[in-house]
Amino acid sequence: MKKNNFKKKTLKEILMANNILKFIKENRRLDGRGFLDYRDLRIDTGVIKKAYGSARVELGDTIVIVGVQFELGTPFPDSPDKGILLTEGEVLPTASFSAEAGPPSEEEIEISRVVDRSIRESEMVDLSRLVIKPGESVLKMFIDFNIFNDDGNIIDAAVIGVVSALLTGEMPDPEYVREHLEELPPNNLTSVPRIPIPTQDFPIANTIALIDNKFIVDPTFAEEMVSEARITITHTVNNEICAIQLIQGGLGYEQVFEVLNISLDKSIEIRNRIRELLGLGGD
Amino acid sequence: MKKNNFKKKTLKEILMANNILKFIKENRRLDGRGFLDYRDLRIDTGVIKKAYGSARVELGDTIVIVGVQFELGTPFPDSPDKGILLTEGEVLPTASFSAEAGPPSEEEIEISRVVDRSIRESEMVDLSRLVIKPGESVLKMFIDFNIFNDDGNIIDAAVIGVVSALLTGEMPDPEYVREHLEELPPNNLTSVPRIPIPTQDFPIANTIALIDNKFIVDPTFAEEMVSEARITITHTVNNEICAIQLIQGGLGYEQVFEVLNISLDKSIEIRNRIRELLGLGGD
Amino acid sequence: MKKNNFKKKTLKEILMANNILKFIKENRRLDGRGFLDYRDLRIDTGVIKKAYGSARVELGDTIVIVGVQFELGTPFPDSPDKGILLTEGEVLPTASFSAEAGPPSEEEIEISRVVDRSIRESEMVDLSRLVIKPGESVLKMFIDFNIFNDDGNIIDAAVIGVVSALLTGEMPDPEYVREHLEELPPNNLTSVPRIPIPTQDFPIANTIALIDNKFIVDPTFAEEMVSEARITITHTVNNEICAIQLIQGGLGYEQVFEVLNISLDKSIEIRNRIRELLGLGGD
Amino acid sequence: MSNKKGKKKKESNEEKEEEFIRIDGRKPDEMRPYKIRAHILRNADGSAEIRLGGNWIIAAVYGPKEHFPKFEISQDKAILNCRYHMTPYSTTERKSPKPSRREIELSKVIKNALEQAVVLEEFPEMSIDVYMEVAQAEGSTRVASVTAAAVALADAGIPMRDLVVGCSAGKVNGHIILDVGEEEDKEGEADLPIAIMPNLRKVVLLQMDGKLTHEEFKEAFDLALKGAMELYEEQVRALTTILKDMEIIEEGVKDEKE
Amino acid sequence: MSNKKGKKKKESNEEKEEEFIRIDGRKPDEMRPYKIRAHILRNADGSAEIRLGGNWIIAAVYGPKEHFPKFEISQDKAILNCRYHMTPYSTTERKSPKPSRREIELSKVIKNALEQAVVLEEFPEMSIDVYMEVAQAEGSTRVASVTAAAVALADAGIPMRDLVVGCSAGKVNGHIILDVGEEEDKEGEADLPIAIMPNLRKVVLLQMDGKLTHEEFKEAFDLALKGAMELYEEQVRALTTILKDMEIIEEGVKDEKE
Amino acid sequence: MSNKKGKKKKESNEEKEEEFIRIDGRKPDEMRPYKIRAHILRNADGSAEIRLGGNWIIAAVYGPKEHFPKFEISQDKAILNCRYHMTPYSTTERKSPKPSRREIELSKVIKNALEQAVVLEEFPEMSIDVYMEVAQAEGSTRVASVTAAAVALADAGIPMRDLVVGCSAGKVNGHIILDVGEEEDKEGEADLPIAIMPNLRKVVLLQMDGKLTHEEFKEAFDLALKGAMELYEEQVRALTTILKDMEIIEEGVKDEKE
Repeated sequence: MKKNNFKKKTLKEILMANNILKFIKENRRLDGRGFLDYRDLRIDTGVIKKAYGSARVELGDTIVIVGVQFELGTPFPDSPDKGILLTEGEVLPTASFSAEAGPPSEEEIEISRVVDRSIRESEMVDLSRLVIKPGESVLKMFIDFNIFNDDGNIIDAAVIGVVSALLTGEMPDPEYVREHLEELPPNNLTSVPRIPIPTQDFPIANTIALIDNKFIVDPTFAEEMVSEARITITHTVNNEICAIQLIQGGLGYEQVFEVLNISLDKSIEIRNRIRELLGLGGD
Repeated sequence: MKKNNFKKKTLKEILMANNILKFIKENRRLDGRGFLDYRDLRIDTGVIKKAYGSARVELGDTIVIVGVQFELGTPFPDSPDKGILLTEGEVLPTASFSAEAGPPSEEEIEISRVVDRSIRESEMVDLSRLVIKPGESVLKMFIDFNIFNDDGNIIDAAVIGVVSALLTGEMPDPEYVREHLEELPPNNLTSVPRIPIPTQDFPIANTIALIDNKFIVDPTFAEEMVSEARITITHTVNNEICAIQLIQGGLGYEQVFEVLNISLDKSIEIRNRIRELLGLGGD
Repeated sequence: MKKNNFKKKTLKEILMANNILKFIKENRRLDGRGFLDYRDLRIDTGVIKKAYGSARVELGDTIVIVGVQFELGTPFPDSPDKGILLTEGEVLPTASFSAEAGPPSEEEIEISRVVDRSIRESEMVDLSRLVIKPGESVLKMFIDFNIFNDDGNIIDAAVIGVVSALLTGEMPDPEYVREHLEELPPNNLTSVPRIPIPTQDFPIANTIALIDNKFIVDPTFAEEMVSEARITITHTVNNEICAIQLIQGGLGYEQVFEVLNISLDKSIEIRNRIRELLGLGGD
Repeated sequence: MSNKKGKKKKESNEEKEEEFIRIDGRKPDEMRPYKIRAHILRNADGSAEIRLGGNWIIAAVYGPKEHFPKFEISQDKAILNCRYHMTPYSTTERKSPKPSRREIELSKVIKNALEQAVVLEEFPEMSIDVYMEVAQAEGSTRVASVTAAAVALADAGIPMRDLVVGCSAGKVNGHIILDVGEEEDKEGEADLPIAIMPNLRKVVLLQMDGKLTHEEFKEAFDLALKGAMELYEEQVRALTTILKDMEIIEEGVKDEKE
Repeated sequence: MSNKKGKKKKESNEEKEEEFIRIDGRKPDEMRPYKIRAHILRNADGSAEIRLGGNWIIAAVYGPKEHFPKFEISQDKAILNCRYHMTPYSTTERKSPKPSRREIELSKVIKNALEQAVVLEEFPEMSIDVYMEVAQAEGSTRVASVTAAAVALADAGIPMRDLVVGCSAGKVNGHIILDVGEEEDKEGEADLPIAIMPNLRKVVLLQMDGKLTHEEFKEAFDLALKGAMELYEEQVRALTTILKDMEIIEEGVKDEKE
Repeated sequence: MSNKKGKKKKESNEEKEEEFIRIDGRKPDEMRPYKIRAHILRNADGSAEIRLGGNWIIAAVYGPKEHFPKFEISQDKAILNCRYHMTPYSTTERKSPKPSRREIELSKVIKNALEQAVVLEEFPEMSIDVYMEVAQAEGSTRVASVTAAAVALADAGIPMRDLVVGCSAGKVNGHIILDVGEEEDKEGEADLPIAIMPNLRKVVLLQMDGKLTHEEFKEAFDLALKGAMELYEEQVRALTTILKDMEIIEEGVKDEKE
C-alpha cells in the first residue's frame, strides 16, 4: 500500500463524480443502466432468528438489514386503542468513508423519519390489532434498520427491507397475552405463541435524483454526490401518495409533477418485484 | 455589505465599551440615563394563549418571554403537602452574537437558579394550594423564560416577566382535579376549569454593576462587559432580602451595604411600576 | 515557579520512565522494592459516616475512597430472588495530570467493570439476603469508589477498599423493611435498624506488569507507563480464579501460567494483610 | 367537532369548495390572518417575526462571520447553520427545551430550502447562522419559520437569489384546504408543507404525509403555491417598511453631517 | 427537633445570643471543629483537605499548563477552570456522579471568587485547573471548598493577591448563627455563604437564600466575616506547616549536595 | 434445562469428557459451525463477516487515513480506533443503539488485542478505524468479533505481525467446554474468552469471569487455544479465497492492458 493511497476512497469518488456528469450529459450512466432503471435487488428474509421479523436487502451495493421486535408498552394518551410503532435507522460506520459512529446525524434522523412516515402513513400495519387492553397495555413494535454498506438510495432500500420484514414476520398473539398477562414473566414475550403481523398493504418509496436537468432513479452514492436535487416519494398500493420528502436541492414547479409520475410507475414495478422475490401472489 | 463588517457586532461592542468607561468617568451613561435609572419597561401579559400564564417584557432592548404551564406530578418525599415549582431559563441564540445554541451554559444555569430562588424564597406562590392528594398527587408548575434579545440585566427582566405571568395567570382548579381524577384524560388538564394562581406577594430582583468604582443599576450588555463587579439582590414586599447572588467580581465590605440600600429603593420603585403597568392597586 | 516547569509532571514522568527501565534491567526497582513486593498498605474504615460502609485505602501513594449505600429497588426479571449490586468507579481529576473531569473514559469503565466482576463473581455478598419481597422489592447496593491520587495499581487498591468497606459495613435490616414497608418514608431507609452486610468470603485482585520481560507486582504509575503488558487476576479465599483481565499488551502462553502462580501467592499474602489491618481473625 | 359539518358537505367537487366551512370558520382556500415584521431584534444582524393565526415565530440571523472550528470550513462557500426550535411554552403540553428528532429534521429541510436562495459563494470560509424560535405553535410552523427566516436574511443584507416563502395545504374531511391549522393537522387526512423561491419558480421545501391521490396532490400543491404568493407580498411589504425606516434614518444622518 | 427549644428562647436580642443552643449543641457564634491540611496528594501541583464538622473536602490544583484547545486560549491571562463535585457517597441518598445544575452553579461562583485572587495575568495562554471533591457533605460545602481550593493554589506556588476564605451564616428559629450545618440549612430560615480576600477586605463570593431583614443581614454578614477570619488563621497554619516541611527537605537537599 | 442432564453426568474426569452432551448437542470440545468471508463490503478498505453458530458479525476497516483532530495525533505511530457494537435486533430484548458500558469495555480490550498485531509504526500521524457490528449475538461475540476484525485488517492490506484469532472456553455443570454458547454463558459456572497471535504464540485478549481452579483454568485455556487454531485455519482459508479472486482480477487487468 502506498502512502498516496490513503485518501483513495475520497479521490475515487471525486473521479467517479466527474465521470458521472460526463456520462449523464451523454445520456448514459456509469454502470450502464438506463435513467429509469433500478439496480439488481436481492431480498433475504428471516435472517435474524432472534427478531420477530427480519430482512437483508441488497440494492446494488447498498446493503440494509432490518429487524422487528416487540415489547409490552402503554399506549399514547391520544390513541388508547392503537399499538405503538417506532422506526429507527442508523447508517453504520461500516457503510462508507463518510459515515461516522456516534449519535445519529441530521441526515440519519431524516432518513429514519421518512422511512417511518412511509410505513405509518400507508397504514401498512393495522395498529389496532396490537392492543392488549385499550388505554392500558399494547404491543410496542420496534423496527430497526441499519445500513451496512451505502452505495446510495438508502431510503428505497430501507423501505423494501422494512416491508419485507413485516410481510414475512410474526408477532406475539395479543389475545394470548391478554389472557395470560398475570402469568407472563415481566417484559419477556418469548413464550407467547405467534401470529403473522397484521399487514394490509405495502408502500414503496422511490428516490429520484436530478443531474444535469435529467431525472434518474435509484441513484448510487456517487450520483448522489453530484445531484442537483433529490426527492423521495412513497406510494400506496392504491397509487396514492403517502409521503414526500425533498431531500436536497430544488425543483421547478413542473418538475414536481414529472417526478410524481416517474415514481408512480416505479412504485408499481418495485412492488411487483418484491412480491415475486417474496413469493407472494402478484396483483 | 463589506467584508470588514463581518465582525461588526464584536467591534461595535468594544468601541462601546471604551465609550462607557469614558462616560462613567464623566458621571454620565452612554444612553443618557442617571446611574440609578432603569430603562423603559414594557409588559404585555397573556401573550402565549397556550400557556396558563405568560408575559413578554421589554427592559430597554432586552426582551424576555415567560410561559407558565401545569402538569400532574408526584410531590417530593420530604414535602408531601406542597406542589412542585420548576423554573428554567435559556438565553436563546437569537439574543446576541455570544449566545449559543446547545445545552445550557454555566451562566444560563446560574441565571435560572437565581430567578428560581427569587420566586421560591419569596414564597410568592402558595405551593400548598397546588396539592391534589397529599403525598400522592400535586400540580407541577413549570415556569420557562427565554431571552430573545440580550441587552443586559437579564435577571431583573426575567423576574419581572415571571411575576407578571404569575400575577395575571391561571391554573387548573385543584379541587376539580381531585374530584374528577379518574375521569380526566391522562396528563391532559385542558378541560379543567381554571382559577387564579394563588400568589401572596411578589419579589423584585435588582442588579447593580460596579464600573470605575461607581454603582449603576439596570446595566446594558455593553456596561456588563466593562463592569468590575455585578450583584443581584431580590427583595420581598416586606423589604426583606430573599436572594443575593454576587455574579461577577468582588465588593468591599462597605460596598455590600451600599448595594443593599440601592436595591431596596429600586425594588420599591420597580414593584410600583409593575403594579401600574398591570393595572393592579398600588400599596 | 519558572515557566519551563509548566509541564514538569509530564517531564518528571518521562525521566522516571527511563530510570525505571534502567533499574529493572539491573533487577532493581526505583523505590527499592523487590519485584514481588507490594507497597505499604493502609486501611481506614468507617471514614464516611453517611455511608453504610466505607473505607479509605492508601497503597503507596495511590489513594482510594469507597462508599457503600442502599436504596429500595425492583429485582431484575431474571433473578427475582436476588438483591442488586452496582459497582461504579471514577478516577477523579485530582488523581493525576492525565485524569480528566467528564463522563467516564473507556479505561475508567474497564476498571469499574473489573472491580465489579471481582466482587460479583467471588459471591462475596450473599445477594439472596438483600430481598424484601421476591420479584417485587429488593435492596439495591451501590458501591462507589473514587481514586483521589493515582500512583498506579488502581484495581488492586480499589478491590481492597471495597472488601474492607463491605467487611466492616452495615445494611438496612431487610426483615424490618419487609414488616414496615408501608410506614417507611419513600426512599428513605435512614430510620431502619442495621445489620452487618452478609459477606461470605473476600476476593483479592492482583495486578502484575511485564517490564523488560520481568514480572513485577503492584506497579506504580510510572511503571505502568513503561510496562509491556499488564494483567489483573482475582482469587477467592478458596484459591479459585474468579476474574481475569488482560489490561494491556500481550503474554506468551507460558507467561499466563506464570502470572497466575504469582497472583495466587500474592492474593494469600494480601488477604492476610487485610485481615490483620481490619483486626479480623486470620485463617 | 368539525367532522359532522365536514361529512355532511361531501358533495360534488364544485359545490364543496364553496360550502365547506372549516373548524375555525375559514373557507377552504383562505389563509389565517398573518403579519410579518422585519428588524425586530436589536442585536441580530437581521431578524423578523411572523404571526400566522396562533403561530408566533421569531427568526434571527448572525453573520457572515468567521467559522469555528477551522477544519470544518468550506473553501468555496459559506456554511449555513439553521436551527428550528420550539420554546417550552409553545405547545399545550410543556416541551423539553432539548431539540427533538422532529426539530432536527425540520432544521435540516429548512436549511436546504434557504441554501438554494442564499449566495453562499460570496462568503468562502465564513458561516451564517439562522435561528427560528417558535414562541407559539398552531400548525404549519415549519413553513411560517422559513418565511420569517428569509426576511431575517434579507434584513441582514445577505445577498439572495430570491426570497423563500412557505405555505401549507392539506386535506380535511375530503376537502383540499389552504394553510393547515393545528386541529386540521391532527384530524386531517394529509398535510403538504412547501416553500418556494417565488420569482425563480422553484420548490425548495416539499414534504407530505397522509394520503393524497395525484389529482388531490395537484389541487393541494396549487393552493399552497397561491398561499405562498400571498405571503410573499407580505414579506415584501415588511421589508419595504424597514427600507423606508432606514432611508429616513440615513437621511437623518446625512442631515446631521451637513 | 430543635424547633421547640428555639421557639421558647425567642426573647430579647441580648439574651437570646447567650442562651440559644443549636441542634448540635453549638452556641450561635460557634464554628464546628475544623482542620485544614495542605499538600496531601502526591501527584497534584498543589492540594489541600478541609474538615469542617462532618464536611470533608479534598482540593487539587494542576497548572499552570498549556491550554487546549488552542482557539479558546486567552492572550492576556490564564484561564481558571474550577470544578466543585460531590462524590456519590457524600450524601445520605446516593448522588449520581454526573454534575448537577447545582454543582455547575457552585463551580461558577467559586471560579469567580478565586479569579479575584489569582494573578492570572502572569500566565497568558495557560490554564490552571482547580478540582474540589466533596467526600462527605454536611452543610456549607461551597465555602469549605473555596477555602480548601485557595490553600491548594498557594501550595501549588501560584501567585495570589491574597488568600480566599469562606464561611456561612444563617438564621434558625429566629436566631442568627455562624457556620450553618446540614440540618440547620434544611430547617432554617436563611443561609448566607460568603467568601472573602481577608487582607484586601473584599467579598468575592456572596449568595443568600431564605429571608432576612437588612438588620439581620448585617448581623449575619458580620458573623460570617468573623468565622472566615478564624478559618483564615487555620489556612495560614496549614501553609506554614508545609513551608516548614519544605524547608527541612530543602535543607536536607542542600546538606546532601555539600 | 441442561442442568438435569449435566448433573447426572458428573462422574470421573475421564468419563465425563466423553459422555457430557451440551445443551445444543455438542461434545465438550466441539466448536459450533463457523464460516468466515472476507471482502464483503464494497466501500470499506477491508471487511469480513463471521458466522459462529447463531453469531453473525460484520467487520469493516477504514484507513490508514489522516487523523482529526490534529492535537490528538501520535507522532510515532497510527492511532487504532475500535468499535464493538450490537445492533438493536441482535438480542432477544431490543438493545438501544447507544453504546453500553459493556460495549465500551469490549471495544477497549479488542483494540488492545489488535494493537499487538498491526504494525502501527508504519503510519505515523494516521488513524485506522475498525468497526465490528453484531447483527446477531449468541454467546462469545467478542472473540468472534476480533477474529473477523483481523481478517478485515488483512483484507485492507494493513501490515500485520500476525493474525489475531479468538475463541472462548468455559465451565458448565462441572465440565470444561469449548466455544461457549449463549445459554451456557448464562447458566454456566465460568467463561474464558481469549484471543491470540497464533504464530507468535501470544495471548492478546484474556478475560475470565465465574470460578475456576488453576487446574480447570489450564484445561479451559488449552481448549480455547485449540479452538482458536481451528478458527485460524478458517481465517487463512477466507483470505486465500480473496487473494485468488484478486489475482484473477489483476490478471484480467493485465490482460486488458497488454
